Amino acid sequence: MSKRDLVVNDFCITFSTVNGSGSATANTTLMRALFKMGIPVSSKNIFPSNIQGLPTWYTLRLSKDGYMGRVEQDDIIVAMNPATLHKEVQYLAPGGVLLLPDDLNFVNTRDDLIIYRMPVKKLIKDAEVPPSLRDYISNMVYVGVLCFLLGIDLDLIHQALDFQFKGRQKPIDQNFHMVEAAYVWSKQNLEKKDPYLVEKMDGTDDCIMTDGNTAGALGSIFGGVQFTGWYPITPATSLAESLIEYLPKYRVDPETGKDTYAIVQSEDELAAIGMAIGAGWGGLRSMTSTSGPGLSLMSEYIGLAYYAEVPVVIWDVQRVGPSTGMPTRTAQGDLTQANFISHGDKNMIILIPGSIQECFEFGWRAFDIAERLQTPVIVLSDLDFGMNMWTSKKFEYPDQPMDRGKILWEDDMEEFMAKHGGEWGRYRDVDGDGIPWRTLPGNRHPKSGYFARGTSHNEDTGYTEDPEKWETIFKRIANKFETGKQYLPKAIADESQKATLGIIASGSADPAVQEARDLLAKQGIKTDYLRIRSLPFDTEVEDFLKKHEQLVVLDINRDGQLNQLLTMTYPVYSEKTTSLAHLDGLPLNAKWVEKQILSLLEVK
Amino acid sequence: MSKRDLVVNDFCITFSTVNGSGSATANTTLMRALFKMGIPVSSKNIFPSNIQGLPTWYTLRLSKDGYMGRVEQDDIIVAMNPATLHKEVQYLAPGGVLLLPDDLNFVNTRDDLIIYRMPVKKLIKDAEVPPSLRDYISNMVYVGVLCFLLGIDLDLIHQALDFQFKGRQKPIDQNFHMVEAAYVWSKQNLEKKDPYLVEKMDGTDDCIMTDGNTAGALGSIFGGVQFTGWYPITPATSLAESLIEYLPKYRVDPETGKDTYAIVQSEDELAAIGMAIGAGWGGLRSMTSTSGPGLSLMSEYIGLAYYAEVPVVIWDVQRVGPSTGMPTRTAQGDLTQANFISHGDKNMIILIPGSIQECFEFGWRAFDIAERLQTPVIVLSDLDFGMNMWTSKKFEYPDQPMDRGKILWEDDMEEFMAKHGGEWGRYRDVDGDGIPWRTLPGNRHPKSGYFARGTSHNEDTGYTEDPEKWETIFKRIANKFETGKQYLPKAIADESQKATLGIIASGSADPAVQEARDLLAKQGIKTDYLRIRSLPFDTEVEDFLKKHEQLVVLDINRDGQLNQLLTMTYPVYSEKTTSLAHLDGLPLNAKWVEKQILSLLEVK
Amino acid sequence: MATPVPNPAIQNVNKVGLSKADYKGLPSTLCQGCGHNGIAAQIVAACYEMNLVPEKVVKFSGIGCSSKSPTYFLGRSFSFNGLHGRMPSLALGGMFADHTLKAIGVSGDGDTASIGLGQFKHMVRRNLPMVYIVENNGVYGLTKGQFSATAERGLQLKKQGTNPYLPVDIAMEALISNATFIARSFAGDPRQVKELLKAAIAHNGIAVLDIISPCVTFHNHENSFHSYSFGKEHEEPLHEISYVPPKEDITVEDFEEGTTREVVMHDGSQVVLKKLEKEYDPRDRWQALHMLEEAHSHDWLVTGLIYVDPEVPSLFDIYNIPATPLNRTPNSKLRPSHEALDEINRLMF
Amino acid sequence: MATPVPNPAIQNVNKVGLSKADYKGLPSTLCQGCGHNGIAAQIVAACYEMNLVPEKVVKFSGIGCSSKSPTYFLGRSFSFNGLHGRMPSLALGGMFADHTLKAIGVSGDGDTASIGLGQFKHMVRRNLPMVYIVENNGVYGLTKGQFSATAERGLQLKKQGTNPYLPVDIAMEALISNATFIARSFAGDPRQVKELLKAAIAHNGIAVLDIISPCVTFHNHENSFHSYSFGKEHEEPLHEISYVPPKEDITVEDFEEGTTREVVMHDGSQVVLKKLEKEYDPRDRWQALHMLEEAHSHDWLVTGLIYVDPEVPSLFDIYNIPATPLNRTPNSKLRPSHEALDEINRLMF
Ligand SMILES: Cc1ncc(C[n+]2csc(CCOP(=O)(O)OP(=O)(O)O)c2C)c(N)n1
Ligand SMILES: Cc1ncc(C[n+]2csc(CCOP(=O)(O)OP(=O)(O)O)c2C)c(N)n1
Ligand code: SF4
Ligand code: SF4
Ligand SMILES: [Mg+2]
Ligand SMILES: [Mg+2]
Repeated sequence: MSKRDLVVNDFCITFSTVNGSGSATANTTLMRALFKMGIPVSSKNIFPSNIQGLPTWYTLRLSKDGYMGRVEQDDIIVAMNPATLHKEVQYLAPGGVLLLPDDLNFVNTRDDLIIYRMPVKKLIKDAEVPPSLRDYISNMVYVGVLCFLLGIDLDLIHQALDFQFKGRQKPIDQNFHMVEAAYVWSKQNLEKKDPYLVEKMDGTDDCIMTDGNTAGALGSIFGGVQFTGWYPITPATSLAESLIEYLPKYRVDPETGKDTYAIVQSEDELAAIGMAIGAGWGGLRSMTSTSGPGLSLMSEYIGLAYYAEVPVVIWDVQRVGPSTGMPTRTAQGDLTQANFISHGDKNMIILIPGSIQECFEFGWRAFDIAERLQTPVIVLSDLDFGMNMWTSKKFEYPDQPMDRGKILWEDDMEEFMAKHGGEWGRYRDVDGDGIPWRTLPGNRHPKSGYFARGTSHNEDTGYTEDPEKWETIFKRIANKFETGKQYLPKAIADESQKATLGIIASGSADPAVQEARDLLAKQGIKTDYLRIRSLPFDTEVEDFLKKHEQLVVLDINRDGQLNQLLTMTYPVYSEKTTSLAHLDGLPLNAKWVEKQILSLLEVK
Repeated sequence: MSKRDLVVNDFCITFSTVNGSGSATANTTLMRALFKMGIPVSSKNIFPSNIQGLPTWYTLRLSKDGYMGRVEQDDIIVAMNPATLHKEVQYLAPGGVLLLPDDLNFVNTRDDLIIYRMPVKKLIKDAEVPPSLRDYISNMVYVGVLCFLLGIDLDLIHQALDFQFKGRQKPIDQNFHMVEAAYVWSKQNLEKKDPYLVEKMDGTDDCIMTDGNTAGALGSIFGGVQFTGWYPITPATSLAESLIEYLPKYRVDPETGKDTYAIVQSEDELAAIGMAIGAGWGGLRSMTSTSGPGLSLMSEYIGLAYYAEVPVVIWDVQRVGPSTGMPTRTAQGDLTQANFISHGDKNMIILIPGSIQECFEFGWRAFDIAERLQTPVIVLSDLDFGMNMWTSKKFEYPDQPMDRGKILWEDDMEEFMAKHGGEWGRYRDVDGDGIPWRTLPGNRHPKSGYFARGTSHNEDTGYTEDPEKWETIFKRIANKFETGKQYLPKAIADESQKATLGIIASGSADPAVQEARDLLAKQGIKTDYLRIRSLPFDTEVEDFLKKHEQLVVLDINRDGQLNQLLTMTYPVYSEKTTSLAHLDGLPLNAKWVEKQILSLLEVK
Repeated sequence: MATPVPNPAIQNVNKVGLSKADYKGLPSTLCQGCGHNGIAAQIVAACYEMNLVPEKVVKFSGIGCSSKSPTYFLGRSFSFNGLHGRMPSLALGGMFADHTLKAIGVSGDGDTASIGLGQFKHMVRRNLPMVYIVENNGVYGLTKGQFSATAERGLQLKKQGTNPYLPVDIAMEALISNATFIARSFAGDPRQVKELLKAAIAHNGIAVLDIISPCVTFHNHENSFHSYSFGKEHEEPLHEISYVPPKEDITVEDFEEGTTREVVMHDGSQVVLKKLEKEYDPRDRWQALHMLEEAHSHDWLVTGLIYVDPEVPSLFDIYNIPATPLNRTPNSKLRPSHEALDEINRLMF
Repeated sequence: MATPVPNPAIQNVNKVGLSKADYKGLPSTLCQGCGHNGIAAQIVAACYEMNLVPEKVVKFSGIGCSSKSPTYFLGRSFSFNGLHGRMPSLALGGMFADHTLKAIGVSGDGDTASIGLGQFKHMVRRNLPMVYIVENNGVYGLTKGQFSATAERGLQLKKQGTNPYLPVDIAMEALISNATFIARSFAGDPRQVKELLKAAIAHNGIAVLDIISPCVTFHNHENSFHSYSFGKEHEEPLHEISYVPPKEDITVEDFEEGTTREVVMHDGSQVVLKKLEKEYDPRDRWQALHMLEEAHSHDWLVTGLIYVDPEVPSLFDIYNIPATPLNRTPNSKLRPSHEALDEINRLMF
């Protein structure tokens, strides 16, 4: 094979297994080794909503250019699950590689494939692994074979295993020996016929490898989270579980040995949000994490927090709805619900991280915003970010001190009252920005107490049905969101190509869009790009809309929800805008985006 | 006073009392008498969210032209509550009338008022009413005085009391004697100085007097409601309570003596909607009624019904939100929530009755639509319709037989399968309209059973995570709503004035808009009018938008929610559209609408 | 329409002419060894032996591994797999459509005792006729191992730490909500599970079955209340039950220690109790309370029929609904006449 | 900052220098004669006599006439009037902000036993330190007279017909959810209400007070369990309680029929019980269960301190939180260091 036919650091491997078979260790070990080689690598885990025995696909994408989006075609497939083999073969690229156990019954219907058979049973037998661990460790066979085929240094595998098992020698050895044996066997028995190779590079300098739920949890910890009420739900569970894991490490007060936080697993989502709102009202940096069905259950309570002006952060790690839908598939389908959640008029602040790094950043920033504006902040992540492993830029230390917003303790009270004619009222707009000053329970100042409520109230929290008083509060709150826009992460525009075509997207649609733009650029098609990071939209969004002759809005949902909200807010640009919405449970891929845009341009 | 200064059948009386004081009987007695005289009359009850002792205002509007909207100014005020007297006086029109008990301390700050003092205490004492009934019956004093002042025949009062007390002589007599006594006293002691008079007319032929919740309940009964799960909440409670009242009268099977319906008061709204959906799935015409907070709690379940394709009718009698807000005030604030309720993409059918008669009509029609389309139907009424008494056109008997949609019983199954290759699948689109055929539990055909679920399923209800199968179902459902538009009540356009200005409104905004149009017409300003009656919008809405040079959309909420949804759907017309949104808890009034439109035209 | 008729030519069929295969569902997708699988198998067996017609059964469930169970039995029956913790309301509404059906609900401990406690208790209070099975493993299986409200105090889970709360006792909850049938069993004891299921099926009213059903994947520590190892040891069978179908009407009047006692079910069928050591009368609410409280203080796992009262009117007995299912009411009986509307219009004043 | 200091010059002040007026709220907007009003008055009295500082109390409620009560007492305290049936979660979160506060929650029977049953039971299970008062009238007052879940069977209401269900017994529910303090009283017996309130305030853990509080407007039939007329007749006081503040430490060891018995509260204060006819030990869970079950079968209204266990760790004892309120934690302790993030970045692989 000539050098120029080789494919180096730019291909895709899918591991097809059944869930519960323990392949995760093998797959992440490989991923870690590749990461260590400096190759940008990302994974997509397509798993069923059950615990054991159903088909699972784990895809590793190596991309020297740093692309992280899902790809439709696989270059290499490691087929461990006979039940789905026929399907996998369809997804193999022309000339692709199929690795399969030698006892797997397979009738090849394609003549372009390169097939390697692995003597899994024999190798594991020779390795004398305890019977209870056999199934688990047999996955290491394909690790060894791939190391040979792709050229991965076994040392790196050892390092990865060492990390995985936190230095415990026994499992490291057991697994590593299996890898070695498979490697040796491959070397002796396989002839490499395929073009896929890996090489060291410097694509992961300053990078880490992690998932969005871990990032969100750590971001929250650096945001000073003090209270979490949560209820398990896929794919949000690991966010709260990461809090449970990391908080004891980083948030025990060294002086007192006491926790500076509390986590409560509640009985359901109504209670989770109720607790979080109670704590937010009490002055704690408070959050909950959930997914679609949980968000729906939180509707009533979120309205209370909005109207009683209680800061609280709600992570919605989206999965495919409506209803229970596909709990283990990704979507951006909760956007319009989040925007219009709860009865009556309201304003919602929505943050949409567009990378793992931003999951961390919005983790802390959400608290600043919630406390500054005294209102719920919904962070819309999704399963693709939340549960998949990504190569990401390192987490960055918050570049701003914590903004606790307008809080009055005992002494502040005195000062405040001295300045304001001896008076304070919980919902008075003394600063003209729509944001009142709040006190917290436990404040011993005899004038600090107030009566929070979801019922109509005047500026001093008294119940009222007076139309004018109602309107005063209600309009002030609306105003708060106007002046509050300055605190939100701005949409990011890349207008470097000075294009007439502008693409708009958000969240986990980003990687596919980035890649699609490059694909288009190669064909001479210029695009500008605006990545929305928060709602309500601000001027930079309108600027972008105004500037471009043609606009495309990408959505990972059926109804084009981001486009719906943009249209509602900026209808005048809708005529030049096309909604590209797609939902099938899988992360967006660049090829699809490219194709859609190309066909759009053709039509024009 | 010269004849031409008289004001006949065209004024407004407000009774200011405290709630729980029993003034309702007096007020409705007067209203009934006026109705009997053929005078179009409507009432607005502005009451607090408590049970006893707080200020309440009950306004009777007499309008020879049939206007039913709220008016800002009162012509006559009956002031029984000293606590609010100072306020009432502000609302009196120039030269207005004030009736007050003679022992009420009142310093008059206006010189234009006509004041009559009533010896309430004395009259009640003379009447020898049992002490426990005194407070209650003393309200009849102002009835008697008004009868004298306005010229209401005491006979009509007697008829009204007879109706009220269902012929029971004792309370009729007790109350009537008081009225008489007051009348006699007035005749002897009062000199009429004001211009307000009533006269018989023919404005209530073919009319009834009722409220929207009663109408909705009766409409549901004529729609064949079989199951109601409900939970009390103001202002929806009386809808379910009307079902409890009327169902036993009209829906007991005369053959068996058995009920053809069941009503369950549930433990909360999650259970109410759950029950209703269970029953709808089981094949019953099933409904629930609630208000904002309850609707929020139903979010998750509504998504299940949408995706499992279960017919169910949800009445949301709107009050002022967000949160608990003002439970006894009216609003149209749940529109966007209803449209985007529940997580994930979905389509919602929303019906918005625009009159009491339509509350009845949509009561039965909602079931036809829900069953035809196998989906939740949300009926958005509000407190103004739901709890106020209106003069309305008579209820009309349904002009269509019940449409039970596509249901297969045992024999149908056989037929169906014979036609369709021996197969049936719950979610197969055999007719190409997106609406599949359903079977009902209890069907004994061994192929009729299926597995309903909120999880992703294929056409035969099997669980699937297959992207294509997911999309098949999901796009078919979207299509169902496209073809389903034909079953929805069309928006009604009045283009008789051939105007360039088009007004769009819905629901209880209608009476104020109707009146405002006449006010504008008198000033030479022509308007066309489109009343939206359902969502999703259909072509007639777009036609209207297209046709008019200038558009105004009226909303009884803060954010202009109807306008938001119109904008989202038809953005190209937004440039010529102005949102007129107003929310202070009170029904819309024509003067405000007129003023807004005038100032809009001035600006232009 | 094809109602199955007994075909004597076919072997291994029951009195309604169906073979056991007619009661099966799809193959399980739960973990191997999951207690829930065994319960599904016993539901199949019980329904077969009770001669139920699958079309006369309707299945309900919430969300969880347990709540997937209806997929694995009675594939021909109607079924509704609803929302997490909110199955009771769905079932109540569904059963009003055809109250002549037999309802079988399957839930988990998270589904019933955590998120669903309110709906569970209110359903019990209404005496909805339904076999309500809680496949109780003290853990959230489907979301991979968090504490449920029935997790015992001190239980340790991998990612969650130690559970500080006392468990919710489902049988006790049912009892004080005036359930009319309460039993507890253990998925590892298929015979008892089946017999209790049969008794529950025969009961006209809510029949709560709290079946300890170990989660092999996330909750199988040696010291756990809900795991097999513990269950087998600490289980203390209260009495043995064997179900006697209506046709073979056996009544045992005499009832002393070591002998049997019948409880007549509402449909005329009977449950035969075989007493073990203790004198135990499941019709005595007070004794049931006593027994549960004692078990509570001793950390015992007592199985058997804990309480039954076949006399209490069920939800549908309280309502004045017709014998024919409501969902078969002809339209003509649903829309009142023109005259009725005229009368109403006259009344609206 | 102005902490109130005792001013001996002012008469009628308590040990923290406050007069009763300092414990008052706004004038009631409830109906005249509503049982809830009396309870609010006793809360004022109890807090005054217990020398609570209003700023150290935080009030919570749901939605209902009852849930409006916090408006009518302790006007200086922080308060959160939350959502219908979901106050427990709100209170739990709020109390984590400052667990040194005394929480007083007021709910109704609809709020607690209908919509709120799940949250109520889970709150109890967690032993959240809070005085949780149910103003129990068996009816939905604010929505004008529908059955709540504590309405007795057979009750007739104007628009609703006859209630077919057995009532939820709030004390029993609390007991089997392992509440650590359970009492029942009657709004018409202000003295007992006050004494029980004082005992509840002194308790460190959940203190459930089920106070029968007649709705004069919608639920005052002569035959009703919750109305005054009935209450006064059928009420059967279990024992009298008088609260002894910590400073006057009286201990009575001897305890026989007709004498008194002390239960030592967590904060060192004591509740003195005066036994009536029956021997009753409120520390005996079994006896409590027995007594409630007996009352249940006799349709009795038993008042008094039903159960208390001052030893059980409260929710906040279980958590490793600092003595200083969490909401006073300085920002510096909330954001980990740069080094910590470096370490984390190294670990992310
Ligand atoms: C509203 C909602 N919240 C959370 C979830 C996620 N969820 C699915 S199953 C489950 C717990 C199931 O536990 P259990 O009922 O004990 O069943 P098991 O899996 O143990 O059999 C949870 C929390 C959900 N589906 N819906
Ligand atoms: C989610 C929701 N559903 C319904 C209501 C309407 N609602 C207000 S108070 C109430 C019942 C209150 O009953 P209870 O708790 O017994 O209090 P009471 O008025 O009898 O003191 C209801 C149903 C509401 N506010 N919120
Ligand atoms: S995870 Fe546990 S409960 Fe779920 S299927 Fe596996 S063993 Fe059963
Ligand atoms: S309605 Fe009943 S509960 Fe409400 S304030 Fe009046 S008496 Fe009290
Ligand atoms: Mg479980
Ligand atoms: Mg009540």
